[in-house]
Amino acid sequence: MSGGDIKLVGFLCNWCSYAGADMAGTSRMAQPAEMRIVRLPCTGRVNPLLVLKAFQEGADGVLVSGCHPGDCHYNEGNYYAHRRLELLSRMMAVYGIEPERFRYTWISASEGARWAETVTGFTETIRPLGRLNLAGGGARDDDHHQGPAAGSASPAEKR
Amino acid sequence: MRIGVFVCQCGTNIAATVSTERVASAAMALRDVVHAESIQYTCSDPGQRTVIAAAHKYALDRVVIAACSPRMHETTFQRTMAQAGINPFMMEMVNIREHCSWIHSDMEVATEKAIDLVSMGVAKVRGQTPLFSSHVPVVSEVLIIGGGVAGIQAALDIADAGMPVTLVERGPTIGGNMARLDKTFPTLDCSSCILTPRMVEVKHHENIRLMVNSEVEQVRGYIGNFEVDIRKKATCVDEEKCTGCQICEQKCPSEAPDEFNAGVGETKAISIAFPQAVPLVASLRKEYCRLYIKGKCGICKKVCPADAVDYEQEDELHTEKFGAIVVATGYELFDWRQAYPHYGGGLYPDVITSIQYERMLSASGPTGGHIQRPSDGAEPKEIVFLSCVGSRDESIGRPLCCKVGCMYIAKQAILTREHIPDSRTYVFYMDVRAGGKGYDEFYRRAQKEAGAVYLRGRVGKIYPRGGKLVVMGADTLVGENVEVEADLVVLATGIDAAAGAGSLAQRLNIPYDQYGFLSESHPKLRPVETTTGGIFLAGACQGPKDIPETVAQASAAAAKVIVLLSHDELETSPMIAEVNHMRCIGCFKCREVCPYHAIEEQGLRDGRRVAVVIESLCQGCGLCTVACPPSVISLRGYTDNQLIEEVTAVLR
Amino acid sequence: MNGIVDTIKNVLKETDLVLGWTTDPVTGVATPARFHDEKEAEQAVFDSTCAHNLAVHLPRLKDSRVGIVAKGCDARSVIELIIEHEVQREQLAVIGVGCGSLLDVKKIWRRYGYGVAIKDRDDSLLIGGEQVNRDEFIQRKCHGCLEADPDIYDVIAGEVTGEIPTDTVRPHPLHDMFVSLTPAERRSFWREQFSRCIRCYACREVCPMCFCRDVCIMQTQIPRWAGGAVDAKQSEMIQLIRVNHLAGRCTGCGECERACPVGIPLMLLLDEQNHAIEEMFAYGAGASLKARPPLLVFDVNKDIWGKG
Amino acid sequence: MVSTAYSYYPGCSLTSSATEYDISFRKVVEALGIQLDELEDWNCCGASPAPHHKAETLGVLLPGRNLHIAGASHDAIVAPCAGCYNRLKYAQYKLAGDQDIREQTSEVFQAEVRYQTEVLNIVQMLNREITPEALRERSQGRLANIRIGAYYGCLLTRPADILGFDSPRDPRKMRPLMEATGAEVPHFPFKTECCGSYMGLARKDILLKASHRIIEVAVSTGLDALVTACPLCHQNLDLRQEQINKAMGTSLRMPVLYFSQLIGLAMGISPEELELDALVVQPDMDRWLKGVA
Repeated sequence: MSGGDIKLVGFLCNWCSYAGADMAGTSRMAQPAEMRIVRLPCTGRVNPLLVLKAFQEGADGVLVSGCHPGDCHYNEGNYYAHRRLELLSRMMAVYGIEPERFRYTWISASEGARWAETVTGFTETIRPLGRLNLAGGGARDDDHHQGPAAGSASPAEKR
Repeated sequence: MRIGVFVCQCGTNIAATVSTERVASAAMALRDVVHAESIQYTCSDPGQRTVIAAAHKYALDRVVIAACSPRMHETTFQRTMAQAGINPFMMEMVNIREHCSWIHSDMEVATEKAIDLVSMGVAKVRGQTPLFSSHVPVVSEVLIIGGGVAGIQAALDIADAGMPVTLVERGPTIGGNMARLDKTFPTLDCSSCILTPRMVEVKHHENIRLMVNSEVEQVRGYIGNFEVDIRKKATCVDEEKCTGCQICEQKCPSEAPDEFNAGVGETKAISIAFPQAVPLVASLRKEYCRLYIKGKCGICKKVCPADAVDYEQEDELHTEKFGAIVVATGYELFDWRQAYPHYGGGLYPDVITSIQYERMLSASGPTGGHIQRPSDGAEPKEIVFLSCVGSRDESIGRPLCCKVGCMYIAKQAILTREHIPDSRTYVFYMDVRAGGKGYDEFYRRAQKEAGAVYLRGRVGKIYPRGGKLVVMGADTLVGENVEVEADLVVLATGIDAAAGAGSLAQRLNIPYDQYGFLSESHPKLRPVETTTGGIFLAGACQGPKDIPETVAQASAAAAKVIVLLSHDELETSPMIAEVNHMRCIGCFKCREVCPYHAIEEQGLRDGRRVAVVIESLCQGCGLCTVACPPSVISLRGYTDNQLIEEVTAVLR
Repeated sequence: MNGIVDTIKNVLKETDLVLGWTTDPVTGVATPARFHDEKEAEQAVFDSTCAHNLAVHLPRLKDSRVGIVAKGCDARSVIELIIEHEVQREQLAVIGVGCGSLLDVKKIWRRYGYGVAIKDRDDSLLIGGEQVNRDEFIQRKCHGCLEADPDIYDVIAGEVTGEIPTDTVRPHPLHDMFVSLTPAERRSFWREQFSRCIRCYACREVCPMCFCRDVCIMQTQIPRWAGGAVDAKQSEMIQLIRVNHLAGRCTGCGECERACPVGIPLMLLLDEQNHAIEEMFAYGAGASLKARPPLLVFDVNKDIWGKG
Repeated sequence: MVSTAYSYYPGCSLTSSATEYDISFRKVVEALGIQLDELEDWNCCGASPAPHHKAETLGVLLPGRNLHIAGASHDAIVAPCAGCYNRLKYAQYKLAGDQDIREQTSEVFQAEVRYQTEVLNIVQMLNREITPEALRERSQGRLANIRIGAYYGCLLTRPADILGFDSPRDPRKMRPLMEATGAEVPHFPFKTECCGSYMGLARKDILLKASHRIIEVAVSTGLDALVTACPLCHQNLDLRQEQINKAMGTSLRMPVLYFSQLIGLAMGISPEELELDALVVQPDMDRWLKGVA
């Protein structure tokens, strides 16, 4: 992975934010290189599980971006997405993921500069947090072997 | 599985910051990739030929093209695939230009990122299956809602192209607002003289079926295949038998407000809206009829020589199929009374609206073309026009411009001088917006020839004093308050969407704005389309417009309809949702979130009720896939597994 | 007892079967039962060992006219199932029972031996003849009780309990500890918890809102959200799926945590989510028949577009 | 019987140039059996100059202090002067919505500022204490001989989003009680027209012109009196009516009553008790009350 140790995933809707990211490219707006963009038809297609899966598989930050309210290509997609994503962002801390690692935003096709700023800001937020290591990194098998013994000691006792 | 990866150099656009050779060789290491190469300009003819040749040579069944944005060249390469004998959807584009080479300067960093992006593309295309567009048959009949000049124009254009048209009008006659106008700007030609022949043409056109007194109740279906319930309201008059002789109207003892004449004068409970009405058929309004109020009358039935009056008549419900719908519901004038208490709020009889004035100007109007003060019937000498009443007024929450007010004030000022040569007219205006052909000249004519005094400023108050109306305003050019003593004040009221436009939009599933104006799909490039396929807009239902614009848009909508219906079948996008019926639990959460009502319930042979996607309605947003608890709806081209693989590929 | 037998007999006149409880002859505590006729109904009981949420059976009895004995918490599930069209209100007869909190039989058994005699009468709990502090042995889920009496019923058996005093509502026993953890500590906390998961799916099986049953995505390849390996990562994904799928639907009945054989504090996750939903949408699943599930609707005017 | 206790903020006008407003208001309130507690140690509301002072907060601090004092003992404060009412509402609005100002104010007061006391003008308060039906019952058509018009001026309704009292263009809240007096209340188009306000100090010509028109339209509307709830309007329309006539060369006569005086008359309180003789333009009380026992 290039551009530092962290890995960022962006889920972008095809009509607004992906086009906004294109616009940033066409305008040659320099951006950090950690972001990997996945194109989707709509933020309404973003399953919260997909975000969580990305964290589990090693993402250190996930950004979802779609059309501004009222601008959705599918009229209503981002309204539903907003509710789903807002709930997800409130649950991040419960899952043990720093809430800053997840962000959703609305960027239109004409807001290339805004996309570049968003990526830059987001990357700079995550860099100091470092790797997430949600699933225990490469220690998948270790987890398995630790078994009940590790779990039986309650965290409260450990503290 | 045999995947080919083509890494475009895009001249130096990509190659200057991304080592395309290294990307290609890294791609070779990815699972199922059997060929990878770097091409100078992949989108060029030679570039595409290289791809096609490699596809044949390596027997490729899937292709990844790492180049520019898919928004740029996805269709180009889908066509290349077709030429190479590969299903066009078995190709994935990876954006290493806009999202990589153009935004990074470090070759190492950009190359590594490009490799990541290619591995994501390969992972995604591995889960891709061939997709095929399907075809749905198209019903060739067209529904037009609204019989104003927009509906008339669209109906005639489409009917002339040979397609059957049903024109549904809510009122008793077609003609709409234009039929109420006396003259039209800037040519001052008679409105009726140009409109009524078109109305008659509609009536007699073999491809047009006219349904007046009718409203669209429900719309089901989708582009090419709408199913519409139309209610034809009972009018107590048999349309076939009525000859339009108007004897019933003459004998009817029940007075009723005259809506066509905007309340200037009265008409009867059974009446014909105006002499040139099409169809020329009487209709009875029960709410004003003595028979229905007092239970005793029946005169109209007795006097009708054609035996056309039928008190037992009932509403008829028609269900028809249409391939396309044109909405032409037009506008109505803003009801100023609540918003402008300082203009008397309707208390002063001699403060009237411009359409009421227009009816007075009309020779066939209720005053026979004589301008009269409503309070005493006297001929007014000092007449004040107020522009922008309910337009461009932030203080009452209506910032929109009515677009026609400036011009029709100029017209009415000119006509006033013709009707009453010794009259004096004053116009309070905000700006004069005269941006059409001959428009500016026309408004100057009002000043020069008709002697209209233009005062730039809003009117703050109107109040009665000694039989006259004092109009208090400001002349902002001079910077002084102005008071005009008027005999008659004419308000150029703003334009609203027709009553009920919003609820109709909901039935049609098309968006509309806070004023009830229906929203076009794109303000520049798709001005007559809506976001729902097969439904088009014409005229002022989309926003304030003058007659030429309305007619132009109506013809444009007609052209779009003709293009659509010139095919027997419609090709639908295959990138849509699909339900795995075997595993659907029938919870129908998908149906609740679908913006297009594209999901319907279907019974299976084993008795289970499952969700089914109506392919021609689905637009492929994927909302349903997330709402589906067992994830048995997949969005073709963006399946859960494809996205999981794409994400996992880069994080490994 | 409490007129439950007579009530069920009455309801059976208009239904095909009634879901209720009977006493297990071996252990002497309540176990779920289906009553089809008057004779079977003679065996019906309702006492403080009737912990199970019987609503879990309803989605699979769509074709029958069903009677169900429901406590306050169970009734919330019934309401939510009606909202989601999994149960037809007309097909259903709800026998409401007032509940004054339930006993954690497993805990008693662990302490005093399997099958020990339990006598729970008006504020005195006798275990094997010995009087003990009842508070110590009530179900974890009763601490967060939202509803002692059902909000939906056709007939009430016995007496209602009345409003729950708010001071008795306690958060999850681990809540205070959990909220004091940093995100990184929470990560290890969950990793440890889920490393004990044996993938028995009991949490899913007892959940009335998990009605996908054999098509549940926890176990499918298409899509492949979770892998088959029994390890902390995959088990965590399974719970993430559950939590996500229960967003705005979990009525907080606590059955998943009660059923978990290895004692994973699943309600920590769901309580937090329910709280967030309550905050965002002023919505509590199963609180009202008229409500619309908050993630299946939106409100252009009220939804706040703060972020972005 | 004491129904509600209001904190009463008279302000400067009601203790000097408009004592008849104060007296008539107290009389009406007394007749309604309402307890009125004059605000202890009240200070200037800030009037017109304070909000324009360089120190922006002055316009909040002055009325804010009155609110703060009232808040300690009362749920609602009534300010019959439209200007005072306006300033109190403004302070409340700023204190509720602007954290900076709230903190600054609290710092000055050396206590967490209390600003949530309900602020009422006289029309609001009387509408709350007596229904039109009840007033009609009490008045028995006492004022049936006259035609009156409400004159709202500006401070009572503007800015509407801060005051939230009545429409700034077409206020109607005085009408139900006015009609209950038995009087005829025709449409008066100048009910919100500017009276000239405090221009009397700098540009009296503007004021005289503005007030003249109000009187003129009142006369041409056929009114017997105007009714107002603002001491400044009253001063311009009543006190200056002779000056107006002189300057404009007219001989108009239009009595201008305070809202409280009108309600008092309807309730059967004597004109003397309501200090009607303090008006410059005297109403013809004999005609007004003709036939009234």
